[in-house]
Amino acid sequence: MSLLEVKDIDVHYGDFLALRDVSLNVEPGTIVSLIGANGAGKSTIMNTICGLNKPSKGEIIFDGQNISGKKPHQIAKAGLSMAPEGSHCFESMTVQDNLLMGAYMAKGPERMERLEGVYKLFPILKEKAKQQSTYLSGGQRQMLAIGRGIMTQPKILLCDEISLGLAPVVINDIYDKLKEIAATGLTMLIVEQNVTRSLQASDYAYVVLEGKIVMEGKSSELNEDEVNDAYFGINSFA
Amino acid sequence: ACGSSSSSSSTNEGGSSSSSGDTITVGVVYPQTGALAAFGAGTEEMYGYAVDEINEAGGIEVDGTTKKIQLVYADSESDPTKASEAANNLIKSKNVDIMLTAKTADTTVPVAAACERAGVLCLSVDTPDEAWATSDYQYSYHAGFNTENELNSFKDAWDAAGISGGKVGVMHATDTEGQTMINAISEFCEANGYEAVDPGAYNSGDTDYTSIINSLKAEGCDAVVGVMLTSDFGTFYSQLKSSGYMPKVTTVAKATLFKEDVDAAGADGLADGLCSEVWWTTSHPYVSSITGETCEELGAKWMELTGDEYAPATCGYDYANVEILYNVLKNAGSLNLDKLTAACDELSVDTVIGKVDFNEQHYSVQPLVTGQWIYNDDGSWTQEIIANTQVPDCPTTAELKVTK
Amino acid sequence: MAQCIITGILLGGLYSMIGIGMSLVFGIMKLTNLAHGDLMILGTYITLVITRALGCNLIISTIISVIVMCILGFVIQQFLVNKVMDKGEAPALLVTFGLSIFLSNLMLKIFSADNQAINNSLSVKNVVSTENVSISASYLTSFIIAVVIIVGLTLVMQKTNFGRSIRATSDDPMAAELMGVNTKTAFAAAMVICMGITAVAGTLVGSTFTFYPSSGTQYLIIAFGVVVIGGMGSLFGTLIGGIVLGVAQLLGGFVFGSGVQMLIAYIVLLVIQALRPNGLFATSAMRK
Amino acid sequence: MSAVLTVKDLGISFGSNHVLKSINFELNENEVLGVIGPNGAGKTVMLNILTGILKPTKGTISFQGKEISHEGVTERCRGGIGRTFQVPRPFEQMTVFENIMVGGVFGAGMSEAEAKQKALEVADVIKLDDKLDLFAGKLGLLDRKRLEIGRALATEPKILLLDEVGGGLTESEVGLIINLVKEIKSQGVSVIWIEHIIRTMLEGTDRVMLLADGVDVITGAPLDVMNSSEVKKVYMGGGDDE
Amino acid sequence: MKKSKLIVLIVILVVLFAVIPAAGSPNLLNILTLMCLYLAMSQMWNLLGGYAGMLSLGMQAFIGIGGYTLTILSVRYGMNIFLSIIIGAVICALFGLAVSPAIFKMSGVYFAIGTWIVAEALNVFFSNWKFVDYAKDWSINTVFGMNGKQLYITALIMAVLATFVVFFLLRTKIGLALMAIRDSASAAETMGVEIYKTKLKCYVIACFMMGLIGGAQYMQTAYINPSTGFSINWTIAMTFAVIIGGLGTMEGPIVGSILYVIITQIMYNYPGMSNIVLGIIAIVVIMIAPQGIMGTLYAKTGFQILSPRRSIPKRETAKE
Ligand SMILES: Nc1ncnc2c1ncn2[C@@H]1O[C@H](COP(=O)(O)OP(=O)(O)OP(=O)(O)O)[C@@H](O)[C@H]1O
Ligand SMILES: Nc1ncnc2c1ncn2[C@@H]1O[C@H](COP(=O)(O)OP(=O)(O)OP(=O)(O)O)[C@@H](O)[C@H]1O
Ligand SMILES: CC(C)C[C@H](N)C(=O)O
Ligand SMILES: [Mg+2]
Ligand SMILES: [Mg+2]
Repeated sequence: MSLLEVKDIDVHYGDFLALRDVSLNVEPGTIVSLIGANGAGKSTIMNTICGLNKPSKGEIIFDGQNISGKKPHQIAKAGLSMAPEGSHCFESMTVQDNLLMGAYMAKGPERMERLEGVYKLFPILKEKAKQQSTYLSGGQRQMLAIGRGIMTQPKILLCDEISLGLAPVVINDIYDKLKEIAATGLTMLIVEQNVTRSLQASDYAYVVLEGKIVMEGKSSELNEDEVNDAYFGINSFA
Repeated sequence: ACGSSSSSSSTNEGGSSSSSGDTITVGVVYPQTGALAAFGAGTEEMYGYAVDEINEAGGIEVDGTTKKIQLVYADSESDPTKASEAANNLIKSKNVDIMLTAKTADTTVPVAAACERAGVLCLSVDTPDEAWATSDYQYSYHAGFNTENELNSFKDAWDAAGISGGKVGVMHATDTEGQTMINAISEFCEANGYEAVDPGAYNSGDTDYTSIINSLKAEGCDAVVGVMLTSDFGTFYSQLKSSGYMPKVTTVAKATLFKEDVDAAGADGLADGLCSEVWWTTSHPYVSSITGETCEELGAKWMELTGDEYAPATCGYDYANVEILYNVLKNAGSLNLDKLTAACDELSVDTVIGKVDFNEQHYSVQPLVTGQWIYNDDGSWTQEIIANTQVPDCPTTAELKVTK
Repeated sequence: MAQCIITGILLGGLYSMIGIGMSLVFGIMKLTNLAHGDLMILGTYITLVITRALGCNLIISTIISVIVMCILGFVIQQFLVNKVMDKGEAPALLVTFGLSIFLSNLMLKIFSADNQAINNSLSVKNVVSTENVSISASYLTSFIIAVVIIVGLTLVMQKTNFGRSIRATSDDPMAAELMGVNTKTAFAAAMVICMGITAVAGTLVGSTFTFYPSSGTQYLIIAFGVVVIGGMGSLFGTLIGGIVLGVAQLLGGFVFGSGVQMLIAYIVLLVIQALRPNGLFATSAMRK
Repeated sequence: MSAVLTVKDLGISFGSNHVLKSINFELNENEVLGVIGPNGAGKTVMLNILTGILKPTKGTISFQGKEISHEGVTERCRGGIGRTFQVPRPFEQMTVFENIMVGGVFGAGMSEAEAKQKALEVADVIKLDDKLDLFAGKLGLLDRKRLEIGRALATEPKILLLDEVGGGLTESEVGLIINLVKEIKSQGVSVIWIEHIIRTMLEGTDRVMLLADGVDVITGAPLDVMNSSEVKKVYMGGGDDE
Repeated sequence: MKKSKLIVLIVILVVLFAVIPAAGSPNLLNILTLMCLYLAMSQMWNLLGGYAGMLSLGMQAFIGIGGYTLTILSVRYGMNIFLSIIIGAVICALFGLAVSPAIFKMSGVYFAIGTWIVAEALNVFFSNWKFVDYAKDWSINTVFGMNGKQLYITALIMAVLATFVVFFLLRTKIGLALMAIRDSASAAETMGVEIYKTKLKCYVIACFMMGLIGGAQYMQTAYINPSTGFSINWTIAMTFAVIIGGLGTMEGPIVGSILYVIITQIMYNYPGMSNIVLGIIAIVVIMIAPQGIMGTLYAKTGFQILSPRRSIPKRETAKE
């Protein structure tokens, strides 16, 4: 059974229909990626799953539970966490407090364990543990956001624009680590701009174009060029 | 937008009574709400009562026809700017023939200013004369006590406390009344064998009086005299008490005209023994120039109309303001402004607040007696009259009690 | 001089009590609460009315007042502030502004304009009384309560999960939701705490000073002074802000005469502001 | 080739954090200098120093032969240093057109009429000519990045500082940005371009500088730098693909 | 085309307002005078709060200075009242300039509070200043001679002047700079906008105008003391008018101040309710229309008469 099932959802921003009949499945223990051009609706999908947007049609089943229409914090409690696009650090708090917020729902000692885990993944964050997060560089913030997501120890982790602004070395690192984490059973839904990397990192991929899923398949079986074509649709640029 | 504003004004006009009819429209601006609302309590009852007496007796003959008086009230909201707007509004939308106003300089001065501009006769009470006389008035007249009377009434208390020749600390705010007092007091003290100590002015609303109290303490003042707002006084007096130092007698104007105010000054009868000037009591030996009622009777009427348990000084002054109106109208026999002012200038009439006779500066000086607040065992307050030099026929009720 | 400094510091404690609620509301909800002073006076009146009506002990009536104010805080948060919080600075400001004029005039209707004082014996007692120095019992009490509340609240905010959740909500409600924080509840909790503290401050003010329904404005400006000196949102800053203001006022009165004591306090405030535009202990860095 | 911008021994510390220790480089006329470096290397900080937002603790910056370290933000902008922000900061409640006009009026000191013409020109360059009357707050990411560049262009800069303008864009969009930068360069503007996208470094720049540990580790032709062991070590991570 | 229509509209309005004194009752005149004065004040407050991002709670400082200058110069030194208020305005501008180094360090809510504190400090200062006879109540008897018509015309001039100042200011570079600063100060700065200078210009202009309007207001009030001159109530009225009408729109202050005066006029008949009602209205309007009446109208319909938006010129060359 799928861990996360999105069934035929529509999402509106005012009059604007941002998503149309979007359906997707995430099997437990897999990494699923969303691919699409800017404005295709990837973030909208992610946000809707998290409860930040309300679908006007369709339903979202997570872990056997219908979560559509629930509040984000209720969904988070059910075990679904997201590292949002643009990192969204708690600016006035220290790096460590930011991470501890991730473990908001956990018990004391467990929190510290998880903290150590994240520090191992991103050593730089340990260095900056006592620093206010406003002063982090763009990439460090991204790490903090992912780290915070991991801290929640969710059943599924959503990462929007996971590698935005990261140095290649860090990206490689993160993908390596993600695989490690996935191996422990964490399920992930990620958005990644880079098609090659996206297909490499994931087990399954969906291509989003103008609010619709236009292509899907096992990542290993998808052809990169076809994906590229699908992803641009009728090429309106240039 | 224009449309709506003109429609709102036309309703006002529709509601207004024109002076050409058989009534004389008299505006009354006083604080119905706001910090001074306590002053305003009972105003409408008393003014209304007095005017009813006039109307029931047939009204007043002006310009050849006998007219009744109609009062229209407006709220100053205890704010001088609003008082000015309210007066303007009455003048413009209700076409008032004469304006009455009362209850502190914050009301009477801006209303007088508005009337001066509009050319409307303005009669007022309830403000110390000097505080009211901020300008050379043409159309405004006032009856109140002056600083000299005030200080004399206080001196009676000091004398009674047996501190002749002692030091008197002066609590004065930066406002007109405070300044008037501090300007007058040195000379007054010198003339009467006291020594005035100026611990510096304070601003109304200040939260802390430490430096003032320190000066009073350092100088070892035997008495404290002042003109203070109730709230300032309450805060000051509890700080004075907690400083561990108390003068033998404290005489404060303005702050404790009403029982509610003494109570507010502090816990468990903190203000016990406080002396204040008393403008009017039900025992004053005066009678109404309209009906011959005594002050006693007026006080009873007040209690009946308002349900209060005692009649404060404003009772007499409210009534007196209408009395003055009555006499001015009667003497002028006209609503013509020149005739009205001439009648004011020549006015000399015995009212429930004593003889009213406007001087060159358009004000009349009324006498005061000295009162002391006594905190009773059951938690109630009594104001004893401890000196009556200015109104010898008003009986004293007790000897001064010295504070410890 | 010594008297002035000691009294100034103690008065500062009371001032910081007045400021805490405003500072927290700003720190957490980014809301400049123009109704703060009036809410505090409302708390004062509630204490007063209960003391008078039930004739009960001041502590008990303060507790009741705190409870009532907490409930009111919840209501205000749910029905007023929550609805406009995300609409920008001006709308939220106006709502509290509307609340302010509404409240002060409503109190005027209900409680009349009479001056009032909460009867308690502290206000006229002193703890120390020598030739040169006397310490007022009510000032000292206020100071101690302020310190206790500030220390306690700081610990809660810094060290507990609850405190972190409130700070997180204040920084980024969306992200906090994603972490599983019910932000509506967090804001409501914060408002409730603020109002509770404000009720205590109200009682202290009412038993130290004479008050009336429109006293709110006077204390609003003191609260403002305290928090801008200390830095909006900083609890420790509130204490320091209060003390700076108190001492500046008292020393100003001592040196230049009491008429200008507030002028001196204001000037000190403006100078501190000019030198440290975000207050002495501004927490959150400037954004955008 | 002469240097428009010379940076000598530039350093900055935040408390005990010595973010930049000693940076030395020259930007030549009509050159695109790529800057790479690990996250937190201080690239954005360097831009902030160059534009005057941060004050360096040491070092000198000469722009067109003139020492500008003491100049303020606006002065440098008017002098010809334009920049974009890593996270775009459009004037959200102004239209795209007005956004660009601001650059012209204040950065280039034009009259409003001139600035309007300039805005039209710039809009063509950044391909926002069809969205001129849209409020900038409503733009998508690519358009925001374009607008960032457009506003900077309208100030008629001699050098343009780009901070991750390609970040978060798709590959084809990155291609568009590369072309855009080329076009800008062809108009005689020198560019410093911070980016984590390898392709932009290889295709879009004339030289690349690696920033790490607070110093400029290596500067040179794009391909050489990207293949250098230093870059492999601190940036690419063990010589992975790409 | 559009511009000429606008000018016609304005001319009609001005003529209309100018002929009212001949036709209207004294009461209407009085109400219009108040509207004009509040309009002028709110327009200035809006210039700072709505356009320059400087929400001020201290504009009463300038009303007070304006009023006091009128009082002292005309009552004590017998100076012409109009000359007095102009000098008052100049003093306000200078005072604004003098305090700007301190208060311009502050931003946002700190600025709002800082300005209020300045006004409060002035209140205390004037109360302790011998030159103005401490906190004495002044009757401004030099303006007693002005009749309703003169007052109205003065107020009308203030309203028109204030509106035009804002209108034209927003069409200069300052207007563009202000919008940019409001949206992102740091970006504006790197775009060459001199934040400090721009804000200072606006501030000093607003101070000058406020002084002028303060003087005109006190011709109407004819009574001053420090606590009324420097009362926060002035700013409360302006804030109310602007935010109800629509912050950051030119029509907002107009609609807002008209409403404000109408409401207070109606409320004269219900003593003690006026402020309760104003409070409720403020809350309800913001709940329903957070942008204020004109702001919401604009957001919904795009309706705006006096828009400071820059128009996009027609392209000379047709684009393919
Ligand atoms: N809050 C919003 N209000 C209105 N429209 C929105 C909003 N958020 C997104 N949109 C629109 O919805 C569409 C999908 O946006 P979304 O952010 O989901 O795209 P995306 O695929 O995540 O793009 P990117 O790669 O730029 O992050 C876009 O056209 C965008 O303009
Ligand atoms: N104002 C500041 N106070 C303290 N530290 C700061 C400040 N600004 C930046 N830093 C620190 O300086 C370092 C460099 O930051 P910078 O933003 O320049 O990195 P970057 O090279 O742009 O990284 P990225 O590629 O991730 O954007 C970071 O470690 C950051 O924490
Ligand atoms: C939640 C915040 C207002 C707390 C504040 N940062 C403090 O000083 O503890
Ligand atoms: Mg996205
Ligand atoms: Mg960076």
